[in-house]
Amino acid sequence: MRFLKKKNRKVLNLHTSLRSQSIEPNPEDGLNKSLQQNIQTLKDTLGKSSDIIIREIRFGKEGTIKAGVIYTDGLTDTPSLQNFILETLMLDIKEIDLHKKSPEKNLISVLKDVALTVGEIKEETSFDAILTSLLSGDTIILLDGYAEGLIISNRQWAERGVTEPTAQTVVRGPREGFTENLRINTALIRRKIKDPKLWMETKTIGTRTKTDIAIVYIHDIADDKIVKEVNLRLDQINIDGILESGNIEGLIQDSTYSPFSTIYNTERPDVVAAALLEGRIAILVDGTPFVLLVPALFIQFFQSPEDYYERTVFGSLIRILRFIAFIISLLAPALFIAVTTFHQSMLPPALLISLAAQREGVPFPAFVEALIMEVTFEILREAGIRMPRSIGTAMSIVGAFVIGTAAVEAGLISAMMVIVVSITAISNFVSPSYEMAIAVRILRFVFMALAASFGFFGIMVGLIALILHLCSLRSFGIPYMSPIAPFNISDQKDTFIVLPIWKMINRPHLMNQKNRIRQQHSAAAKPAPPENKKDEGSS
Amino acid sequence: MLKVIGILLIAAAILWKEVPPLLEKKDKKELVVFSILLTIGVGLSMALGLGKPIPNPLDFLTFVFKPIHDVFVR
Amino acid sequence: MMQNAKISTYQFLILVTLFTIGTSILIVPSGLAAKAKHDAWIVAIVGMVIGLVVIGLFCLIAQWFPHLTFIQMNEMILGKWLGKGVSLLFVFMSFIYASSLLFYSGTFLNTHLLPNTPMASLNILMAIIIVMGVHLGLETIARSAEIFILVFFVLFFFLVLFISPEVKFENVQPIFEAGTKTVIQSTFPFIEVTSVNAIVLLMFFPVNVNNRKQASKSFFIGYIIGGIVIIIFTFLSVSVLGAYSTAAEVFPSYELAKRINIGDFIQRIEALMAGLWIIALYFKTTIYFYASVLGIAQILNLKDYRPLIVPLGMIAAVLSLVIYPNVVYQQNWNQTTGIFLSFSIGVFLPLLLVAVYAIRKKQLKKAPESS
Amino acid sequence: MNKCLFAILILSLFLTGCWDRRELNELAIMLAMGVEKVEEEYQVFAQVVVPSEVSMKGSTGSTKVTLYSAKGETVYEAFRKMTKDSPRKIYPGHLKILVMGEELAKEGIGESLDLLSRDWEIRPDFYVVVTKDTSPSEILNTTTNLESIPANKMFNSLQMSEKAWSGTKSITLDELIADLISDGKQAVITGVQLIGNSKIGSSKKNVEMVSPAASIQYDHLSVFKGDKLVGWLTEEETIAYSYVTDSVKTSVRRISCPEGGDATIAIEKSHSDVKGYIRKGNPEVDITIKVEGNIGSVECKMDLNDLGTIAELEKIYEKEKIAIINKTIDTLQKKYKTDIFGFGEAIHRANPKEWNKIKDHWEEEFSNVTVNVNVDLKILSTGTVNNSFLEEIKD
Repeated sequence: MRFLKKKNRKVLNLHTSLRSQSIEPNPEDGLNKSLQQNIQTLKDTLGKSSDIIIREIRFGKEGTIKAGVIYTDGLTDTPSLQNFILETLMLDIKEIDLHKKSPEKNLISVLKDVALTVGEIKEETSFDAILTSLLSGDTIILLDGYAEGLIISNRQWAERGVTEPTAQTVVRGPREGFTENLRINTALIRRKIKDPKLWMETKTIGTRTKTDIAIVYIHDIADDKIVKEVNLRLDQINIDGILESGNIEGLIQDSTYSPFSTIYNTERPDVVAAALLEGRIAILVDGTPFVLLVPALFIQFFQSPEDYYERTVFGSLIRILRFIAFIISLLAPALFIAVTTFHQSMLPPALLISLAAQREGVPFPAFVEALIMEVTFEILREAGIRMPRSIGTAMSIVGAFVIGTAAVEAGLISAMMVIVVSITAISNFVSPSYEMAIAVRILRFVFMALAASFGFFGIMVGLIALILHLCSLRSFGIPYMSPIAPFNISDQKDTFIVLPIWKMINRPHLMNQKNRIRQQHSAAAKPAPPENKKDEGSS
Repeated sequence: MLKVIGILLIAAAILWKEVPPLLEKKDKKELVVFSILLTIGVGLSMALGLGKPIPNPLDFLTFVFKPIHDVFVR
Repeated sequence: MMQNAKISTYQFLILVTLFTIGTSILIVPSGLAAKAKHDAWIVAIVGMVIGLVVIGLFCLIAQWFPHLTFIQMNEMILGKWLGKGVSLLFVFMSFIYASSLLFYSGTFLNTHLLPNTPMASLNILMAIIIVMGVHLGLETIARSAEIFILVFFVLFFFLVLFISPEVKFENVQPIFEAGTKTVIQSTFPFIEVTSVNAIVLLMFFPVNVNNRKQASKSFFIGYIIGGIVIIIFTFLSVSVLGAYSTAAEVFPSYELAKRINIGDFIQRIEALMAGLWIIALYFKTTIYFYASVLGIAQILNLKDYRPLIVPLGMIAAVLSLVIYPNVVYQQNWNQTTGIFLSFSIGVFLPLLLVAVYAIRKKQLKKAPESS
Repeated sequence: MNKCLFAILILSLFLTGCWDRRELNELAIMLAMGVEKVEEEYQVFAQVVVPSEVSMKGSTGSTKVTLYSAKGETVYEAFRKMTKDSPRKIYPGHLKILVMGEELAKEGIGESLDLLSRDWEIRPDFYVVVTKDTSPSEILNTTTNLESIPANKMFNSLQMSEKAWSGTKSITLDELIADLISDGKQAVITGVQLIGNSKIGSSKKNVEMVSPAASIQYDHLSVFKGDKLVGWLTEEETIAYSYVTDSVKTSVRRISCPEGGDATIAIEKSHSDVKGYIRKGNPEVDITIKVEGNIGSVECKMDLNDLGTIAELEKIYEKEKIAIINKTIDTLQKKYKTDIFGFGEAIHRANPKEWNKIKDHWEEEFSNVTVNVNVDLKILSTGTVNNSFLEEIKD
């Protein structure tokens, strides 16, 4: 009961803040005036890391000014470093007396304001900040005699371009997917929503990985309370490393042990944009193409971006099909076990006799039979993911045909069971969201066990428990099962069916208290041929 | 015997899960009520498991309402 | 913590409906047909109308102290010790009924679905999900009720649709043969299970309902919907099975599902339809159990009712196995003692409260502000 | 915390086992059941399917069904005793047909039906038939063609003959029980006979012949008084019974042409309305039967294009029908003295007060009920041709 309560987080946080480590230099420590000293400190801190390049130069008239250019090889854009920093310093301003140019100001400011021809540049006195920037790929310039350094942002490293998303594919829809780069990802969103109210807050999480995280929302749509809650939960994180958005998800989600995910993840910018417009909040994590969306509701896992791009009727039918597939993949083996071992009276006589004939000589009870097939299938499936793609196809053929047929031939498994397990497996792939598919995979076994011991009553009990559990879940304060429970009539337009886009006047009810209207009233929005046509005809 | 062990295991599980939060909150009254009810519960299940007769509360009610019933029905 | 839960009027309406339907669809048709023969459905209609008066009484009481549960109200009106005593009886009743309903579900499953499974394990399984529901709180129960009422009405709709070809109007003719006296007499058990026992709903009505004005309306509407469902079930049972079979069957409405046969294709679906009864039974039992757990916590002035749930669930499961030695005892007990127990808690106690409130009105009006 | 507890408890429940689990290959699926009384004991027969023989793949060519039987003081006892013989527990959930022995029916069927209405697995929608001049064991022993499972054959041909011919009446258990308990209606059950050699009939040889040595046929309708068989109706009377009780779906009826020869009317629709009255203290019943049909065949000379001919045919049909129905009712009133038509119920519905007075001696009253039969036929079409080609045949 207590794992649902958020109160304990605070207590936890107190404990964790005590363990903040002191390995890195104290952030209070500023830079030293002496260049040598600074470089020495850097070297000491970074050890003998070979990718840190420290280039000591002299520039200015007669080369009087000693400077150090420090960067991380591989993370820094070397051509721009050479062209705009080293060349400027060592060649272009060789003959200019920098001191003269602005006697009142210090040299650092002069370099920053007049000399260096790069975009993002800032002064920094904290040693810690300089280290972080350096390790993020920035170039550092330190001058002898100044307790300040310049941070020049010219990060550039080998990265994947924007490609088609692989985990969530659609037939119709944009072909771009998020990449590992946070900036590209924010740009992809910004490109879709050019609204000044689209706000992006950034945080750095992870004491060692210093991962950048962006919280993206549309200020006048998203609920302030949820934004605040997201910020609060993110601020409470005190961990050494964040490697993927999954880590963030694990740290901020509402219930850890539930098989259902209360945070949605996607690699599609259009899904994120649509969610933002609905009032959801996106959490982008540097280094992963998977963006988190909160609050996530149960039905969200049944929605695919395609539903809104395809024709309405088709979208609705597909949505219903997904729910049916969900039920099949959750319950089919359980129902089969229940019917064949408890409620034979449900089967039509002809089918009963044929099933009984198939089962003649099968040594296992139906439950064990189903278990064997299901486990075999799960193994095949897991193996299929890990295998190289070319072998993966061969594997599935082996799995489906060879093992299935051979097992039936050998009389280990009844043919009907193979059919049931196959339809279950295929239905499982219908789910547009991997999270829901996994949840179903786990729960299927629970239902099978319940069905094997209590028949339909067991399944019914399981369903009641499952729905109770689902109803008790909340995602960032929003009931997980909304808008089914609590029921909301205006949100039904995008629940079991998809209404035409001109009917979607309001944003989801619970997430939006302040800015609910999406578009003009539907009477005006409904597409119709221009009315003056009639006049033409009559005249 | 298996039943008794099962009941005790379940009781232990309940204790293990319910008592620490109560102790933490220092809800003495709750703890007392909880312990009494759990004892009754375990006692009753044991009696049932071992096939001992359990007094039926309905018989008591029948006893109480019998006069009223007789008045009305006649 | 107890008072924080807020459910909407719609959710309350659904809980009332499910509570009203509850056990009634399983046992009411049989009981009514035993006395009023083929006029059982008329009795159900009359009973429902009379039941509305009882519901009106509950709404009246609920109005006085909208921020108090029934237990607290008893103490407020009748004074601390008398109030506690009466409340104890109330809690005792709802607890007995919770275990009695567990017995019902066990018997039902034992007769029709799982005859060889020991009732203990069925009751324990049912008790587990009830305990789970109450543990998760009223809001969760209400939300899941919203989902299950959909399932319920879909199943119900199909049941009615599929069974309607089997209806033989000859079975309910001649109409109103029973006579007024028999009709009125046989309504009492009906009123008992549908409306009088609804007094346990005062444990969260109107305290936990967000719109108190609307809530009374929901109470009526929910009751009427539930009543109509029972009337339909009674009518179908009598008209399809005949009055004699309806009275003879232990669970006539299940027998009804067995008769479904649409073109030799849609048939043999009664096991699926059992979901209907399990849902209805589950929610009614959960409400009884919630009322008794919360009641005990409030009588003893505990801060939280949750620690009591599991031990009480354990006791309820055990009690459900011993309170009725068999179905015959249960039917007999319901007709003799049960009905008096319900009426004394569900009708006489509220009337007593009304009387005392009328006397102490002025004194009480000041009390809530000072306390 | 809930989840943990939940898991533990569920696990403990699983460990104790699954009490009601029955694998499909542990079942002996009984499709037909026979009950007979032999020397104060019940003998119960169960025709059980052999699934592997029915399926295409594993068939070895032996019979598709097998018959088990056992004797016992009660039906239930005998039923359970069958496991002495059968390797699997008899599963009655798919019972299609129940064959009652004639001897048993004469002594009373009530007691033996109780088990069938009480057992949770038995669905009350199977047909009940009574053997005529044979025993259930002979009927259930007979192998059949086309439908290789005899129970299916019996079930289907009863259903089909009722639909297409109306000379039989399919009675399910729940209908039978409803009739037995009703005080205004008596029960009837279709009779079943074995035609031919029962010895060969029980072997596989029977189905290897084009025209089997033994076959199962439905004929006659048994009439009950209370739960005891008192007599049989002929086929014609059975059809009349079907008309009165509104159970005719389609049927065929020969009538004589006005100028000799025969014609056949195919009945497509029939609706009967039985209304009871108390006139001057005496019960009276009006039966109105509305029939719609086509001309099925014409084996005589007449001009079908003439409107008058159709009307004449209708009148002939109506007259003949009324005569048959009256005869049938007469047989029951005089010979068997049992109200199988439900006239008592009709009077009950119409006048419950008077009914309460006469219901205790309804048996005598029934014999004196005045019955007014009214049949109204409408001929809708004459088939695909108008006049018969018989008209044109040159001698």
